Amino acid sequence: ADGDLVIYHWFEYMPAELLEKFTAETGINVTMDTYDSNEAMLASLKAGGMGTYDVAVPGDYMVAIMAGEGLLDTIADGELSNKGNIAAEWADPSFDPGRTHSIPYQWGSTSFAVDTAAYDGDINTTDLLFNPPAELAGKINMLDSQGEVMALASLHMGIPQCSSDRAQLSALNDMLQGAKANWASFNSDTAREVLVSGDASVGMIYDGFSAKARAERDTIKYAFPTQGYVVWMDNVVLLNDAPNRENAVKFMDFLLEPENISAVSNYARYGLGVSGAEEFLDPALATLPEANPPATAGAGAFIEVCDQETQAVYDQIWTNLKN
Amino acid sequence: MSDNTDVKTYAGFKAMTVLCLVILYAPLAVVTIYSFNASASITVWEGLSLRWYVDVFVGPESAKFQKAAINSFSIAIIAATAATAIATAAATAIVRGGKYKLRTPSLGLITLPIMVPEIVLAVATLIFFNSVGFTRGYMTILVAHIAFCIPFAYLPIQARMQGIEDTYEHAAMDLYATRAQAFRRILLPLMMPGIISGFLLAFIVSLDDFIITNFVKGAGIETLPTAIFGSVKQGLKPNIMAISTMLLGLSIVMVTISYFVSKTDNTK
Amino acid sequence: MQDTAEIAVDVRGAVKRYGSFTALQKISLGIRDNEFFTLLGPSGCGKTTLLRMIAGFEDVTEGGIFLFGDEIAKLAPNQRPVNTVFQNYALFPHMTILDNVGFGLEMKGASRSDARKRAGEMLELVQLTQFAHRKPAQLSGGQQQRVALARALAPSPKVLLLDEPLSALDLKLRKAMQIELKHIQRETGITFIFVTHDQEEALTMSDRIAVMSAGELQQLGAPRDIYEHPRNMFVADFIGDTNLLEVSVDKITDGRALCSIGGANTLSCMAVDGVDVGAKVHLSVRPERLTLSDSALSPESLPGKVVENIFIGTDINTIIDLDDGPQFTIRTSNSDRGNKRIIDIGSPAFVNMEAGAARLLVD
Amino acid sequence: MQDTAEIAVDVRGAVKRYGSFTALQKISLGIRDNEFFTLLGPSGCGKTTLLRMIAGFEDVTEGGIFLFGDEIAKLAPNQRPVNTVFQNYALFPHMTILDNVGFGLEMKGASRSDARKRAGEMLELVQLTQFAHRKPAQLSGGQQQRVALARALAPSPKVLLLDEPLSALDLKLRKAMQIELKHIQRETGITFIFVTHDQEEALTMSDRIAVMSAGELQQLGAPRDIYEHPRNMFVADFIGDTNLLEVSVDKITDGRALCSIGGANTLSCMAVDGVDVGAKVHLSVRPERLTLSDSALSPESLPGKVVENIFIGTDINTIIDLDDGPQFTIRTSNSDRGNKRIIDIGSPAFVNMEAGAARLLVD
Amino acid sequence: MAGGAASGGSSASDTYAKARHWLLLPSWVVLGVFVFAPVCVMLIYSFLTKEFRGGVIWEPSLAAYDQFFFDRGLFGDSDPTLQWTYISIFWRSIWQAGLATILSLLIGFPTAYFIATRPEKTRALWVFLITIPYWVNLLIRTVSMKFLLRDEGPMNDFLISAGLIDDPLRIINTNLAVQLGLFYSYLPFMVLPIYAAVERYNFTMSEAAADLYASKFTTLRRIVLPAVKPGVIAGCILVFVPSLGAFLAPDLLGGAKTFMIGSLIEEQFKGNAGNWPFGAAASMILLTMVMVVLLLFARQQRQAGGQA
Ligand SMILES: Nc1ncnc2c1ncn2[C@@H]1O[C@H](COP(=O)(O)OP(=O)(O)OP(=O)(O)O)[C@@H](O)[C@H]1O
Ligand SMILES: Nc1ncnc2c1ncn2[C@@H]1O[C@H](COP(=O)(O)OP(=O)(O)OP(=O)(O)O)[C@@H](O)[C@H]1O
Ligand SMILES: NCCCCN
Ligand SMILES: [Mg+2]
Ligand SMILES: [Mg+2]
Repeated sequence: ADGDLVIYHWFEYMPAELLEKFTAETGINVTMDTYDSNEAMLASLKAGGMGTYDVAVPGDYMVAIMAGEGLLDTIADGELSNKGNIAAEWADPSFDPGRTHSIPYQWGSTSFAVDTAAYDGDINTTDLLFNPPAELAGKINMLDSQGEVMALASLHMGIPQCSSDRAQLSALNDMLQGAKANWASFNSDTAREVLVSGDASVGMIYDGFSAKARAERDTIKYAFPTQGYVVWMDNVVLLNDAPNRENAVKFMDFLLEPENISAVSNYARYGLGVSGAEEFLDPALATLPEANPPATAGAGAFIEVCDQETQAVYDQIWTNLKN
Repeated sequence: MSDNTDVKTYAGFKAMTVLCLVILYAPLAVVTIYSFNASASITVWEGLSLRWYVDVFVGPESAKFQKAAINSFSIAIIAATAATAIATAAATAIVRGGKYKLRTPSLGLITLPIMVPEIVLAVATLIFFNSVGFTRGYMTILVAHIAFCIPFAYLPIQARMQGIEDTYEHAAMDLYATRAQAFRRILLPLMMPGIISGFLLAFIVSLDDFIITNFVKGAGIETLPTAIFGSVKQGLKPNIMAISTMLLGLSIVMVTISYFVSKTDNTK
Repeated sequence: MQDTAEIAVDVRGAVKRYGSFTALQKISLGIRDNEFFTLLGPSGCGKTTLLRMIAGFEDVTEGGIFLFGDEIAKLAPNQRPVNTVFQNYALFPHMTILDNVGFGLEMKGASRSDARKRAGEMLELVQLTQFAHRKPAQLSGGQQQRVALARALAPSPKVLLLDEPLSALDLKLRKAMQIELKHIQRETGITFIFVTHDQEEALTMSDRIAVMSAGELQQLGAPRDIYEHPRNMFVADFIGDTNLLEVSVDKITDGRALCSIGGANTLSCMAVDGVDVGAKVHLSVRPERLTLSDSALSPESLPGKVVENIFIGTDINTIIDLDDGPQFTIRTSNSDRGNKRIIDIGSPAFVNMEAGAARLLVD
Repeated sequence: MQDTAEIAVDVRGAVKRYGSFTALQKISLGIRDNEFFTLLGPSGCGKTTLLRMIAGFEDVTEGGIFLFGDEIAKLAPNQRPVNTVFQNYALFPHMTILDNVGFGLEMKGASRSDARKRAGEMLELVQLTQFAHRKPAQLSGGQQQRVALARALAPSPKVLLLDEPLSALDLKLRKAMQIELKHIQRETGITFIFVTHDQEEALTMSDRIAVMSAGELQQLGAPRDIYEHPRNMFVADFIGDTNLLEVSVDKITDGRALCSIGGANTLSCMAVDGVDVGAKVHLSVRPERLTLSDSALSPESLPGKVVENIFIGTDINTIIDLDDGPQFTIRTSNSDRGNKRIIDIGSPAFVNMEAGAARLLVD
Repeated sequence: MAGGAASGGSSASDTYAKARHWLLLPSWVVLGVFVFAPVCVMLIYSFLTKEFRGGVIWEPSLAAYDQFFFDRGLFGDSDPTLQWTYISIFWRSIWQAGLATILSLLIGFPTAYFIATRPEKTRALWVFLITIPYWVNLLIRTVSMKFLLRDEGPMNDFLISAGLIDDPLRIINTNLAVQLGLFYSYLPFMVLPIYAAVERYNFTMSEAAADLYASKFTTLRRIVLPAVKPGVIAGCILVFVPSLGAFLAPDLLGGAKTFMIGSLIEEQFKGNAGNWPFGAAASMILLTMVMVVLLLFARQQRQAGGQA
């Protein structure tokens, strides 16, 4: 083998065949560890993970945070031969202006899915998570992911994501504390499994994941709440101190090939960020109910990065929630 | 003997024992049974099949589990061997070293890893490796395992050694053996069952460890428990049940060996 | 045994302290070559300690121990020509009987086959040839005892140490082993240093006995000497049954002391150095040295009343209260001769003492 | 003790089997009220088993056990008016001495203060009042033994069972406790059933002794009866030392049997039922019933040669080989009278037997 | 009796006294460097300043302990009041671990007693049966438990098909599930020391009690229990201490929803929170609690040893 590549990646987000293909093409041996939230990935990298991984796949806001923390390496101009393949709308995002650290991976949304066999009311409201009807109490799974839960909660309350208004923050805290009583569990990696198995009737989930759940249990329906929902773009970033920097760049180039990144979308059921991929994509993706919000849906919102002082309060609210 | 005269027995205790065994074995039995389920879903029973055992070896996750198994076993063998050697030396010093100031602190240090809650030890080790700048990887898992396996190897060895009266060594020396000869010819053979159970204990504990390994493992290095944990986080899958059942079988074999070894006397 | 016999083990002023506790206080004694020497004393008196010092398992705190004239206290156990039969045998449980017995020779450098050959001969000596290939656990206590003996004898030590080797055996077996041990000692001529707390065992087997108590040597002598002429109260009381009386010495004439023993009763006995007129000391009379009679046989006969006759098989112990005096136990053989002398409970009777039977004790 | 005395414990054909192993084979015996009754036998003969059946810790496989006429076999241990002194005392280690002694009374329903009062009295009886508030571990073996006794006596049982209560004590203490136990038994009048494997202890203390072996009753009788008239070889050999000779019966006349004992040597003794002319049986003679002489004292004196004189303190055991005959042990008191009769090793000597000393054994 | 003092006590045995320091060296090095030193470093970290998103700044600070004990409001500027959040996590852990311990004791004691009263030959087999599950990977056992307890899992299926219940018992993701999981994980730890104590217990004492007219229940209460108390306490500690720091059971069986100490600590390093000093401080507090329990136990054992 011509060296190694160590990827730090979300769980169930990379088709094994694609890595095999990469290895076949380059002779590079790939090792992959997985995480289940942006925050967990950050924590683990800071707790000794740096220097052991080459690339990671943070969501939009986390790219900004990691860059701010100095965890990301800069990809020099011309290093990526396929950089031109990046779709125009993702070529210069606010979280990584000029794409100096990252390339697009997948984009999608986060809200929740409902088993309509267990609940036949209107599902397009965040009330199902934060103010559920009695019949759903104790059958709700939340993602174990601070950014997404707090963002969705802010949408539910109709307040800004990085509010510094004490009244709003206290209300948010109280609302979450009240809602928690109805939740069965915090779990990201089993988000699909609990819905499919019926252990949960409502589960916070990503759209593609929800599509996969629906394939196994067709009464599962992804919700687009009128209050709005979270949207995100995951990106492959080059980590500082990458033990195999060169291979990491090769990998990024590999993922910028439309055929390759399409394989991810076909597998994970999310959107992609390169141009010229249409011919490789599963046509069913275009009509996925999970990717096509109804007219009633609220606006999609990216997770925002708060300043340190504000973030401290949100961290405290999250801590209160988890305890 | 009737309950009337037998002052030792209490009615109902037997039932409790049976209950206790049911509680202990029910989950394992259920997993074992379901590992033979032909269905891809853990919720439906579709008849007997070895499908998931095959899957463990050739299925999509087989490479991951094979690597994890190799890591687990190589770490367990090295760690248990090192821990057993260290523990044997320490037990000799503590049980046969007379009275001295360092004796109690040494005993304390050796048993420290079992007194400190595992999560604390895991965190401490993580912080430590981080603060001294050790890159986490195979080696960090290995040294951590050697360290926390020591008490598990030590306790059976010490117990065995305490059961061996020192008159045996005295008799050997009385019969013109040097200290080293007395150790090799007399003490070591007599201690062997203790050493073997110490090794097996350390081996299993290492093979079993999740929390500490999870904290100190490096990128991409999995042991069976962390690999299994990674998988079950996304839901219990039949292939995990198959792996669990195989590990269960292995554990049973190991304990059985250790049980018979500790019972065998090389004295009969 | 003459005093000129060569001294095998010479213990000179040996002291043993464990921290602040003194287990042995300046013991001096010479053990002669070829003798069957016994250390006798109650539990905790220091017998094992002394033996272990000779064997080399304990340091000598003060003083020295000499083996045939050479100081051995500084030699490691594996360099002393002394072997031990341990109280619990300490047979190596993982080795066959043959290998156990051959171990010492092998360690001394003999080849395994030579060691085995000699071990086989030793097993013949103790009549265990057919058990050569068993492990110790497969033998009975008495057989194990004999293996331990064979193992210790195999390297032909100059001195053999035996720490209560018979105490774990039951009565019948113990008696048989006593005879066998004594026999082997005579045959091999090896000096035996034998530890026991059983006085009858010591009396039966030994050439000489050292009686110890609380880390001190109380008396050293031949069995009969010690039994019949105990030097002090401890020895008199520890060895055999005796009547121990508190007496005051009234008069000493011609080497004989007249002692009053309570009431109008007096006894005369040999005077001893250190006991003067007026002294309040103890006097010891063995029960078998007393006889009963229904009338006074001599002016020294003591009058009293029979309190109890205790049948003990070979003998009958009669308890008698002297008129205004102490209680005596009199031992009478349960035979035709003896039974004639037994007197019924409650009847008046006289106690008669053999000349020289009473002995004044210095402390 | 008359035969008409009330029977306290009546064991009727009691059998005890553990699986296929029969520990007790149809034992029948009646233990009289107020008597000191001893079960004597070697280890494993079933003494403890019988005691435990009486106490109620073991079921009776067959037969019955009656306490003052009532069958008790079906009563649980805590319902029998019988208390036990356990061999290892079984004191409750976490309770004070006082609470230990009071426990039985408390269990019988007495208030704690009443129980303590009576416990205090019991402690007085065994002279341990000052230890009332100690824990058992703080007492010596002998003191613990007395506590165990006080505890068992406190609820005033009708029968007291004692399983080798003295075996853990050392010689001196054991002798003292023997006297104390006997004394308490007399004072309280409680029936004692006492287990021991020490024949001297049994002989000294008991009103009657049941000798057991291998689960069977061998002989039942008063101590002297058993010692002097053993019914069979087991009893003769087990109780005391004896010369056991293989003899063949040559002639029986006038109730006397003439037995040849090897070579030209013959002995005459009382004939017994079941032994006819020509029978090859055993004959038992106690060593203390034999005397030595340097010339034949009677036509029945047996000639031989002294092999050894073993000094055992109270006595001297002389071993003598008869000319062409068996070996004899002769016990001679170590007293002036006795010592006169001692003959040097190697000298010829004659063995003389008291009339009636030899006893033919049926098996 | 004879020969006892000198030969018996292994504590005084000193055959290899000369080599003792060399023999101890490897264990000192390995444990000193990889166990003792890390605990010390952790202690230091607990007094450092937290970095914003994980990591530490080398500035001494009591913030971690302050955070543990004092509540300064959502915004960190209210007057400090006693912080209940973490205390209640600890309290909940103690309580969960305590219930698991009691549950283990209730089932473990009769089991241990029963085993100890089996004939000697079969005893080892019983012990063997009790210990086997312990040797199965804790993770696997916890997962098995989770599988068994699921709303639609085999246990509910069985109970429903047996007609015992109509609706599945909702056990998974509850405190009860955590307790059951802990109980299940550590039950052998309860059984073994009690077994050892009962096995050493001299049953003649029970006979003596019965002989002195005590009923069976009284005998159990007044004689057996006090005698085996050290074993019972040891068992309770062996179940309680690991339960206190448990991490898998709350995570897998409790739905990661209610924190216990273990998950709280883990969260500081692996999860969203990223507060190392606080994680170190919580670890130190847990460690201190455990050490106090162990010391109390050691003292109790010494006292028990002194009177036996
Ligand atoms: N290693 C030791 N440390 C402290 N004291 C000791 C040690 N070994 C023995 N002793 C004490 O020394 C005294 C003599 O002990 P030793 O073993 O010689 O007695 P013993 O005469 O052999 O008794 P026994 O008949 O019981 O075997 C005892 O009081 C014992 O407690
Ligand atoms: N529970 C049991 N199961 C099987 N056999 C037993 C049991 N208890 C005792 N025995 C056997 O019954 C026989 C008699 O035992 P018992 O304890 O009554 O002897 P003992 O006369 O008291 O002996 P010792 O003097 O050694 O105490 C022995 O062979 C013993 O092995
Ligand atoms: N399954 C991975 C989802 C990623 C969400 N950002
Ligand atoms: Mg018995
Ligand atoms: Mg000794």
